[in-house]
Amino acid sequence: MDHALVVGLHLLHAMASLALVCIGLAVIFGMLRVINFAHGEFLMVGGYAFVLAAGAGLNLWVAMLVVAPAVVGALGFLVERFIIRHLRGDIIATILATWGLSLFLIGLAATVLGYHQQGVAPPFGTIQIGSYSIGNYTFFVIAVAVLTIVALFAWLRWSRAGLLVRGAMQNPELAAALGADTRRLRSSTFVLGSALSGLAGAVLAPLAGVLPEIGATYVVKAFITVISGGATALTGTTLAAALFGFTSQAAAFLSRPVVGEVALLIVAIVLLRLLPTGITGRYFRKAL
Amino acid sequence: MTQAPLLETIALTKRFGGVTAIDRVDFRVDAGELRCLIGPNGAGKSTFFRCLTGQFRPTGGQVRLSGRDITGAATHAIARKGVSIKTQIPALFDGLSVAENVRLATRKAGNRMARTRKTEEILTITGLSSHASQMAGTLPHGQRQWLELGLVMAGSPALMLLDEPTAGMTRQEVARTAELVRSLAEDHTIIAVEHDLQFVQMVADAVTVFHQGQILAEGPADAVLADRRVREVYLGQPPASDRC
Amino acid sequence: MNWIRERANLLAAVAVGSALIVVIPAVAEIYVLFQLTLFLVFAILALSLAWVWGFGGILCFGQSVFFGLGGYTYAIAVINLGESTVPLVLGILLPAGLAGILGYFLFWQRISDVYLAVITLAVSLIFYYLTGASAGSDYRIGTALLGGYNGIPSVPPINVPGFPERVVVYGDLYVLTAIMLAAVYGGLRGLLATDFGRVVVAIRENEERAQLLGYDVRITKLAVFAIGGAVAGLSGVLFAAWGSYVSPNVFSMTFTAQIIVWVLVGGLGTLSGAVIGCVLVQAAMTWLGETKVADTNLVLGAAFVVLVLFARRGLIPGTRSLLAGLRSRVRSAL
Amino acid sequence: MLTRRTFIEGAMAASAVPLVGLRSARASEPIAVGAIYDLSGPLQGFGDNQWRCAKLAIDQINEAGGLLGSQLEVKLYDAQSEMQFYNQFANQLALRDRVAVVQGGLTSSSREVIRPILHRLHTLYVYNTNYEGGVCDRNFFATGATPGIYVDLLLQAAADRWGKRVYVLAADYNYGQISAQWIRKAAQGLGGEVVGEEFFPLDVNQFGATISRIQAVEPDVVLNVFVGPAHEAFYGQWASAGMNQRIPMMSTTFGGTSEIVRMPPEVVNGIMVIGSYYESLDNAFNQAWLPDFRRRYGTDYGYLTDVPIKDWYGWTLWAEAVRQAGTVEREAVIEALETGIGVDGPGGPVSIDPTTHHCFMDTHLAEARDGEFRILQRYQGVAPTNPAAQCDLQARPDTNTMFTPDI
Repeated sequence: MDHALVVGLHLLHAMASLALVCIGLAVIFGMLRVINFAHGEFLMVGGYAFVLAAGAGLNLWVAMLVVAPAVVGALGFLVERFIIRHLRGDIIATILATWGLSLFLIGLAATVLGYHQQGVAPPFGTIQIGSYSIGNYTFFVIAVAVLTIVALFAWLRWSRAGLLVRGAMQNPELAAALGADTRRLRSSTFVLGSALSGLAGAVLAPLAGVLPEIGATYVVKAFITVISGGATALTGTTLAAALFGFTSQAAAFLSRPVVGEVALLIVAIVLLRLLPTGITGRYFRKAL
Repeated sequence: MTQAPLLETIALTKRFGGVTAIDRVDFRVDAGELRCLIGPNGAGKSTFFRCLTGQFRPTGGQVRLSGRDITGAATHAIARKGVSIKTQIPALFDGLSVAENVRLATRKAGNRMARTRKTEEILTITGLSSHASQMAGTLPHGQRQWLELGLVMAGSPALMLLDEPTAGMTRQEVARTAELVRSLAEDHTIIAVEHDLQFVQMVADAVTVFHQGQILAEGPADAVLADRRVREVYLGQPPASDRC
Repeated sequence: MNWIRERANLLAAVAVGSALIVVIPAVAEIYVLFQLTLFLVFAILALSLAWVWGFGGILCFGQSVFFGLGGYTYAIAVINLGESTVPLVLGILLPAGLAGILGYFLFWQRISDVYLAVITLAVSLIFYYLTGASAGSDYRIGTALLGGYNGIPSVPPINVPGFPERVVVYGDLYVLTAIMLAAVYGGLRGLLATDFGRVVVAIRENEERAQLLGYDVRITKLAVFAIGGAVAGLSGVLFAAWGSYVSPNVFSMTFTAQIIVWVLVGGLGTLSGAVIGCVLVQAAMTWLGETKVADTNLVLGAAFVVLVLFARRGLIPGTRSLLAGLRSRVRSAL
Repeated sequence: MLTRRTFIEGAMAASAVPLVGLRSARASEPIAVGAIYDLSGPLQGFGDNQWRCAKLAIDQINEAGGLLGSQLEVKLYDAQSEMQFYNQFANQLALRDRVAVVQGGLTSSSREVIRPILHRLHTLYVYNTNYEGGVCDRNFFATGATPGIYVDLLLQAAADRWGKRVYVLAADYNYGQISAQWIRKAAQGLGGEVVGEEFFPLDVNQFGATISRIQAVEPDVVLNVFVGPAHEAFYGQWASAGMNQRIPMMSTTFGGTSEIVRMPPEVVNGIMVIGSYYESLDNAFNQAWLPDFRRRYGTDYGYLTDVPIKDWYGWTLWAEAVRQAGTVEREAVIEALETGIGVDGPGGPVSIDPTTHHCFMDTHLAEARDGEFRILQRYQGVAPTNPAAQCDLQARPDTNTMFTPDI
């Protein structure tokens, strides 16, 4: 019984972590169709921003929930303004540019911040479940993931800006004709996605540590998950993250970790073969 | 029992989600016929065509070509059975030259020599010989239409489907196209979707009217165009010839 | 006019080819040849992606699968057999076969661009994890230990067919590789000039129109993909022979992305661009590794961003349009 | 197979030996030496400090007047954590730069790329990293320790303190696999038991499942052989579950990339490690050496443990052999090294074992405590493992292989 509960919590945590890793990309790729290869490095910058701010004596929660998203949001603003905007949706140019950006950020972090940045320990204590103990931080990660997704849903569904974003996703010309400033809209969506990546990077930092190359661990899974999610970015990504997080963690429980990694990829391949337009390509068409 | 018609659909149906675009359509065209499909926008004409070519998989019903069931067959397989289409917006290989475009359509002609001959022949008929090495993507609209007609002709198809062959053409070009279509009709079976009623009158033997995914009327051109219901359906729509 | 230009292109290709195969090995030092060999091996790999993506329109993020499989196949087979002819052929056929199977899986269900990219990437990573998990003496094929992340060391070199003791290394391997590169380049060019090649390009230009003309897009793409797999496999074989090792790194995301970058830097939709882009990027990385002017990632990353902002379509198309612009300006001035 | 190998070596020898062999160390002309380190890419965290230690040794040699009256001129290459560059640069060092010795490399794959090349091209190679052991090649010297020694000492220490039921977490990597075999053997020898064993691909950073399995098994001690940055995530997750207060943790790899200063003390305090060097060593040599290091490189380098420090030993040992031989010529230097030459250093005296070309060295048991390693015990002059005397380069100098220890 204790065991089942603990396994359940770990599964939830794996799903939540994956969702956090993906959420910023879901906004940037899912809504703007911008393939951001530097997504992993956005997470990395978020992690560093958090760790540096906390190391400088700032309150832990301010550093994690305010500083990291703000820094990466600002980075996103610059990237959109000086690179992405000039590529005008050219997918190939975007791949090359964001790949370059990814290398650049890794190099910058390695040169400026180096490999010796002190990390931050996971705050909170632990709770005891029978003979098992689980860090309360696990619950925090799950909570942040759920709240972020819910907030994003609510924003898209009910706010005027959310409506505009949805409109612009469907038909940019029409949205422009209706008076929306699509340029600003794209810019702020990109910033939002970046800020969410920053948040995710910070929240995961105490458990994953920060290093210049940490992004590589995230970016592939994030892309596979978001793309498998299909056309409706948010619903799709949430479902895909849940499915993949569950699969890989369950496989890791039943067998070895490498089986977990491979299981995730196989599920993704089979899924895309069966539903060639992603999870939400066929179902959940009306979702967000 | 006479010989099977060249093309026949039986209760052909296509639904998109909750929308029924084609609703149990029974339709037949005999070999050698030149049939026009008319109807307001959204009546299902183009969807109907796409079901015939295999670009859409019908939700229900059957498509038969010379009596053989081709429902749900792959597009290229249907094309090889002799169904060729000129699409509404000309679909060309923009990055290839005009001559290469035509040559690609001559796969039925046989060996290299025969293909080259056929290509030259088509270029002459469509008046594009002088543009042979130009990139198709750089052609003006009218010539794009002609090039695509050329692609359709080059395959010597048993059945030609023409989706708005005169869209965007000047009066003069429309007349020339009508002439071309009439001459093609001498040895081909043709189904043409057209808004331009003048064109329809110029070329068609018979007309089928689509409305809300169903056949509203069918018969000789003059009789159908005089039909009250048909006029009602078209009411409020500007005559197609003035649209551009 | 056109005729002259085509002749000129052909002449230029022959000139570059013979310089590569005859002149360079006669004048260059052995370590330079050794380094150039790697560039040319990678150039073959770049050609395979340029073909599959630039001409076949297949956005493949897993070209490294075929490269790596070629390398592993060669390594395992040559360690077992001790003679390189059969391993070399296997190293080309197996990747081509895998590409065929994968192609059947992908093209028979209409899977669009990004999904295809994700599936091929996922396949690549599966290979990465599985070969990575093969450490220890339990994982062996014949006498070849797979070695996990360390890979397979001490892979014997290619030999003259039938003469296991006459090995092809250093200068000889360079000449062999240069000939292979020229053959692959010429072969793909020739293929593009045939009716099959035209259909390939036609499908890239307008898949639906090609279908409507009766071309089976699936089988054509399958053929393109399998040819690309074979070429990548050949490159992998040469890579394993060049370095006497092969490791799971060839299946990694970094490596697979590198291939994409080569092709994009040179310019998508050209064959020569892929070769030039690959050689330039590799030479830059080697130079940075030697001189340590600055962090490699930092410099390369910045260079890519600048390249995209100022020569969007890659170097070759960018240079071409620049030259065309100059030419017309000169002409109008005259 | 045999004919082929002899042929290659013959061919290479014919082309390369005269070039390399003729190089003499005339005074005033600098001696070229080669270094390959990962100064960018994922292994930069290791490579930076390896190079700092190597450069310190070279600078010290040069400042003291050089070798045989000549300065050392180091040809440094950044392999960017990519195997293909090891291959390229090793060839370049041997064929173009014609260096007297090549040192460097970190991963076993990089070593196995370099080693055959340099063997073929008759250029001496010194490898300065802890590795799985077993290389037996006359042209090759290793200053790193092999896991056999380390796990024996660690498990003994664990048995003294906590118990003999050990849970093993290792990288799914040759080093991890072979370490795990040694651990099984050592546990058996002590009458203990391996109660769990898990292997992780290098980029796994989710350890929830593992941690709860450990909780279910309740071992006396957990011993990890993690490799690479992704695995570092383990410590945070372990501490987050409160396990660092419950089950003792030991590691043969922790500390190699300055983890001790990068990770919060409340996460890593108490981890028991083993190695030849920690900054906190209070021997006289280190008292002078460490300040010298800091004077040159500042304090921004992280924290030195035995992986980077071995590069200092490697260069210093080679220089000592050159002095003894009176030439940089390879054969003479090998013979000098094979006299069992030794040097004193920050981690204590180190000397070459002529039989295996590995080293005798002092080894220290230590514990992570508040950003520092507290030394618990010193083992003097620990010998390299050589199970069943597989490798004997004195008796069989033509050996050129990598033995898999029969454990």
